[in-house]
Amino acid sequence: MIGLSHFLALSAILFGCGAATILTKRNAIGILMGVELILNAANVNLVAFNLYNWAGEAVAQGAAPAVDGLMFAMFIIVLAAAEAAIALAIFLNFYNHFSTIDIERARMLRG
Amino acid sequence: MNELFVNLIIFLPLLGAVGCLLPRDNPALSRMIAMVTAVVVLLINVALAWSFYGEAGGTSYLPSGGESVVRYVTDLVWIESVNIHYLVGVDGLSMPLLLLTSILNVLIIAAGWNVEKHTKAFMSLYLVLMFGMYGVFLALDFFLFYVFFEVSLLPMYFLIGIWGGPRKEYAAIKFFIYTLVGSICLLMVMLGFYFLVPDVATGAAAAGGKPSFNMIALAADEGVQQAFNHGGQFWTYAKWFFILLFISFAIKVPAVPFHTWLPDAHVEAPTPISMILAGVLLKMGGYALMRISYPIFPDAAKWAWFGVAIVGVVSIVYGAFCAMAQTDWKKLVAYSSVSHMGYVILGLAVLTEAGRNGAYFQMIGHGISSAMMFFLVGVVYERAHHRDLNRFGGLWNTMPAYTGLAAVGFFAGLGLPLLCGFPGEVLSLMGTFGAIEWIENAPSWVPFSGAGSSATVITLGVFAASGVILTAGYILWMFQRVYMGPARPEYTYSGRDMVNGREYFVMAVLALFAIILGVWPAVVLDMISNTFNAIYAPFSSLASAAGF
Amino acid sequence: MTPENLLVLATALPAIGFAIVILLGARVANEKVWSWFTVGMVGGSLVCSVIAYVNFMAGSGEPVSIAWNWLQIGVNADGSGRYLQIGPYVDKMTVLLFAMVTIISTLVHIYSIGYMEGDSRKTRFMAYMQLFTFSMLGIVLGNSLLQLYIFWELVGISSYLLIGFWYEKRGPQLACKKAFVMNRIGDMGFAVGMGILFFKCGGDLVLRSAESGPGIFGTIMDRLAIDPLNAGADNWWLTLAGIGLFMGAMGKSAQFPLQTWLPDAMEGPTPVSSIVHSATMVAAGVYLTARIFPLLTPAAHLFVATIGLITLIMAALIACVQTDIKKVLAYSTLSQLGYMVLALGAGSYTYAMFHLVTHAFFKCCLFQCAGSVIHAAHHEQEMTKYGGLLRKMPITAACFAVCTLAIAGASIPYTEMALSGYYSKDGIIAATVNYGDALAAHGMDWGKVFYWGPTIIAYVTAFYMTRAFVLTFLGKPRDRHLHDHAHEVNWTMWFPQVVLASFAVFIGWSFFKVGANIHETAPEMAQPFDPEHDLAHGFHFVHAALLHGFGWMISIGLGFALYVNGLSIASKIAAIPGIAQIHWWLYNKMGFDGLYDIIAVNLGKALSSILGAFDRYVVDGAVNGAAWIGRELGFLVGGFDYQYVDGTVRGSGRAALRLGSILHRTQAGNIRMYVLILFVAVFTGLAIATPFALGWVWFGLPSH
Amino acid sequence: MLLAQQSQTLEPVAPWLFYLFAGVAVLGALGVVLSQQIVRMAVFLLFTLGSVAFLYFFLEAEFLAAIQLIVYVGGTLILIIFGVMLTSKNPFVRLTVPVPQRLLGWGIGLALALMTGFLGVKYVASQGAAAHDSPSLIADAPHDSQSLIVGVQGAEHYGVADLGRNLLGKYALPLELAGVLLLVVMIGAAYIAKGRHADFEEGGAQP
Repeated sequence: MIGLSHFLALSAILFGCGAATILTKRNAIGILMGVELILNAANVNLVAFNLYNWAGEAVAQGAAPAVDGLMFAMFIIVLAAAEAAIALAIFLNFYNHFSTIDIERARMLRG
Repeated sequence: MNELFVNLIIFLPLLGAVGCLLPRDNPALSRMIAMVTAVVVLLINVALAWSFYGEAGGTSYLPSGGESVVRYVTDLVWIESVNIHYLVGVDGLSMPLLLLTSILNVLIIAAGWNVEKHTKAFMSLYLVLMFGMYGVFLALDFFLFYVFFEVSLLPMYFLIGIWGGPRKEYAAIKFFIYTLVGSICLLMVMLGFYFLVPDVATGAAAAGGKPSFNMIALAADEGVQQAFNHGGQFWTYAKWFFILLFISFAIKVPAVPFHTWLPDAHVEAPTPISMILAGVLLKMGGYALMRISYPIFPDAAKWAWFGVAIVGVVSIVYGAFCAMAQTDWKKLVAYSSVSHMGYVILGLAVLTEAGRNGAYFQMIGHGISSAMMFFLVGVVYERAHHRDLNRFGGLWNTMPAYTGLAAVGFFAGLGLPLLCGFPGEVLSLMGTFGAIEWIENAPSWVPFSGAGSSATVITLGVFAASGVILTAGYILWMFQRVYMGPARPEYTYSGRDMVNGREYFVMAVLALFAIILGVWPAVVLDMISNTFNAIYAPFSSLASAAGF
Repeated sequence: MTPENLLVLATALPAIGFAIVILLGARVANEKVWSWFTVGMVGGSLVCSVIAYVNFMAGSGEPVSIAWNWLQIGVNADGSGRYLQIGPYVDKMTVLLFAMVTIISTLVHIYSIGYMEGDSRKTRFMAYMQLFTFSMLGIVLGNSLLQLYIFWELVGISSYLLIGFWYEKRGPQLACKKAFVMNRIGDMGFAVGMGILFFKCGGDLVLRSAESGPGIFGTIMDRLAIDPLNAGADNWWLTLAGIGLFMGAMGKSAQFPLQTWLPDAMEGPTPVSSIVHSATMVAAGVYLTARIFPLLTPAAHLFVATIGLITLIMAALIACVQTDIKKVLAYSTLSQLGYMVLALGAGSYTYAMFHLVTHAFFKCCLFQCAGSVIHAAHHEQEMTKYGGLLRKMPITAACFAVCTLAIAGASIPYTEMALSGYYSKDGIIAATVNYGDALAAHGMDWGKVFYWGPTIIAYVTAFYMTRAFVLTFLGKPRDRHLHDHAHEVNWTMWFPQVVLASFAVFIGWSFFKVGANIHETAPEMAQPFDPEHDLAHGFHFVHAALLHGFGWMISIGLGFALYVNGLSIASKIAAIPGIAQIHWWLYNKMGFDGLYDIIAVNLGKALSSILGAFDRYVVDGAVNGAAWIGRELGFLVGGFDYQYVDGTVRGSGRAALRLGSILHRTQAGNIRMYVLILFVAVFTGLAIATPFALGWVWFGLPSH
Repeated sequence: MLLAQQSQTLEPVAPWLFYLFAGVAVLGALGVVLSQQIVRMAVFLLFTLGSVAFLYFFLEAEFLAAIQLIVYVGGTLILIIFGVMLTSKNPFVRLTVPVPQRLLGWGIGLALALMTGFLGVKYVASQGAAAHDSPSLIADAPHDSQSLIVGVQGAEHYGVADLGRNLLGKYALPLELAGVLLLVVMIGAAYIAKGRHADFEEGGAQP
């Protein structure tokens, strides 16, 4: 039977993959993909917890089922989209400047 | 009066350190201030020892009102909320080390008389170091002890890092980080005390419900002992604390495998600093084991005897082998310290009276002999400007009087009878064999208890005894390479380069002490016997049960 | 004064002499004054010892055992201390050996005045001799194992200083170091044996009962009720302790397999060889074994006897082919020490000690004669260059001849007319008969080898000593230049020789006195062994006379025949195939030096360099962990950052720099580095938090 | 409760459906990690995001699933593909990282996955299986009905209406903020991507 732990495990794997992606890509867009993976992992967690824990607790207290997990997930999706747009804009600018998308070159800000 | 003396011993060096900094552009005056401070502290120490052994009985200061061997106690509340006291006093465990420290301080300031670089700062830092060392030997409160332990660390860092050799920064940082790791272990134990002690000790009048860091009281209190022996079926708090403390102090001693800061620190440090490092700072580790680990955690000590003994034996043999491999003269002497301090660990580990006495004597004897050996190296290094053993030769012909004193120093290191290196070694060894008695009859949670104990202990003893061969090997090989052979012009010194009176003074005093301690070891052993009897009471039943 | 006070004074005098000479040195007086001063000090010792001897022999003969507290090992319940003790023990053997050591030491001091003439460090030499005499007397006086051990080490160091006296040369440098280190191998066994007895006897290291306690013998035999001769398997520790202590003796007496240092020790000045490495110090091992004799179990006895047998055979064979006169004498010494050790193993306490005394005189004399020859021959030691010195050095030659006869065991068959060596060696061989029978009775038929070995070697002894005498003093001069310059030595050198030679003749005649004295002091345990009464008489006159009475003549005749014309005949024999290889093998001392070089020395050096490197690279490397791992992480992360990679050149010397550069690199604008740190931080935080979150944490308030 | 009766027919489907989509998601994610070509990575990401959307269905969040498909798969991913095309002369160009660094990255990723997964599983175990290993909404239902797949039918339980009420009630302010944010993003992205005019004119050769 599929339980909460299965979703948590899936989310953990996605999170790990996202982290690994960020650490092993030189292409800035690849890193962006890693970020998306991590955000998705978080979303899976939120939605799963919402179903398994929070909704029922609210019902048990006589209220309507809670949907806070879903709300958070929704905002995350929105913010992810916004973040992707900004990031891609930055990458385009970066590309215009360096003719490459290799983040190894992005060290102008170093101290 | 004596209480005042005790506090003066701690704070006079601090005063001197400030005094050293005051005169402007006058290194000579700084030297004089340092020397005067050291001499005054030495005199105070002698006076203290005089009255300590002149009168019988001790002032009881334990909260429970019990008997104690500690005297001249100053007890002020320092941090009330956690019941930390400024608690200092003298007993037989600290007295000989205080005397050793104060004698060496005078000699080392004499040895550092020719430090020209930032003389003021050197002397001042050295006096701060003195402050820390005396504090460590006098503190009876665990927190206070920790503070002084740290205080002695910082000046050392600068003394190595500023006045050292070519790789001084590396050596200083290594020394610092190493010792800091030890301090962290110490800190963890202190936190443990903080959490554990009040809970149970409320009933025992130890500290009126507050945590106590009073090391003497902790060792004597039944309730505290019970508290430490909880925490798990096997891994009691006492065992954890013992291990953490052992790591902390083994770094200081240093025992294999925590020793690698020592060769670097010694090689890079200037001669006087090497002397104080080997002569006193290493002894702080052994002293702390004797003062804290063993009295407060007797059961854990019995449980750990084999592990600790192995560390000791490995230090002896391994240090000797490493010393044999060195071509840097100072490094050889540094590794010989590792080997010699192994006897201290071994002597303590086996929990016999002879072993303990041997360990203590070895600390004093090694304090003299190692300081002397480093000075002997320093005298040549100042003239030859290198320490490569393979390039020396013929010093016996060109510097005969110096070589005569060197023979005393190095043969003391070799453990020759009637010199200071011998009694400690032989007592530690005998104590090791004596341990068979109690281990045979020990409960089963003591490693190797029961019938198999003889073979185990004898094997340990054989390995420890094999150290005498290796020691002879590396000391004599070094002696051959440096002092024997035909005279060489490059090591022939005349005029101002000849060994001067100041250097002869330092060597002669050390040689004198090496001979006195070797011929008349009772001078130290008599001082400590009553104290050992009192603070190692938990172990004395071991020996007497076996008919010793 | 009581004998024990006299003997303590006799021991202290040379120590005082040493301190005065070393501290005041050449500035106060010249070497001639100091030389005679040292002779005076040791002469004072001699006087004290002789008085003590006479007093003691005239007195009741009761042993005196005194123990003084020296090293505190703990405190009793009543507050009194427990100590490791040292102190004098005086019995007939002590006074006898004191007399022997001081006589020899005085004579060697006088001899040294002549021999060391002109050496720039003569004063220091005399001081070392004083130190040695002090240490040796300390051993003889010792009542406790600890005292024996202390002076054991001190004779070791004085031997070190004396062998290495001419330290400018490479030979003495190496020889003195080798001597001390090989002695220390034995001392390790000594320490272990001492430790075992320490714990078995309740922290007591005194051998005989004194006021303070029963002593080791008393404890073992009375309190533990162990009879060492019938010790069962439960008492394996006693065997181990006995063998351990005997290992100390093996080192000092240069028994197989620790024998190689003694021939090398001949690099020292000849007076040193004559006292330290023949008469006294090397005999200290025998003395020690005799002192602990009652502790030896049958297994230990067998061990001791076997070692002695191997040594005496091996050394005698090697001595037959050596051409350096001091080497011949050194191997002869080894062989004779083997006899003594074998005697102890075979249970003949009396004859071992008797042989020790007789051997000390004739071997010391032989070395002095050799020293005189070497002195006369401008430090040429090869016998192949000698020959025909009889006319040039008649006194020396006569002394040498007498002592050769003594060591060969010359006697007139079927009478009791003999030189000293005969009595003692004959007694040893008689004892081995007994021992061989005893072994055979226990099913060890090969035990007879303990009898046949020394018997045959007795012939060989006579042969090689004759060879040395003939090659040196008889025949035609083989080196004209050397022969022309040779001359009889001055009186300070020949006088001691003559005295010693006369001792070599007469000390045996008074055998019944000396031997009986030793016999009386033999521990009760030893007496059943002694063959004197039942066996020896019958044996002497029939069996032994046939074997030994004529044996010395045969061997000496053979030696004359072979060597009277130099080495011409011998070299032909040595060239025969088969014999040539054996000759080569023996000439190279059976290859032990090479073997030890390979096994012990090289292995030790290799081990030390491996461990040194291990310490430097592995232990230290692990310890540099933080810096090292940090550097590697930095290397991985900032892989392209050659600027910094170049900065992090290998070699731990820059680790400090690296620490800084790593910290710097974290701020180097490398995005992935930031992310890496972030993730590592997350992971670490989780890892730390987990035990708390899951309630695993051990560290908290106690639950009660 | 309400949904209990209908659930039994679908129940057997649940585990393998979950494993199917979860497997695709994981494989896709691994593909993103291991692939070195940016276009392939994008395709793998597509699979992952799509599968996650399906999993949202199982979790009774079908509206979220739809958003996931529309915004992510339809929007963000296309945006990314555009980015790839715009910033690369050759979309299949490899910008590789040295192997040691890659191993280190994978190691850290693996460690994090293990750690978080372990924590999650331990958390569930510590809360007690009965209470939390089944959807809380139907915790009171008979045991055999406690299947995951029932959630698919749970639209009437919390559906779009609940979300809407919350968006305009409890989460009204965040909603407004998100709207402002999107506006800011739109303007900002346009401005940044456009770059400075001077740059464009000087580097006219650049695409």
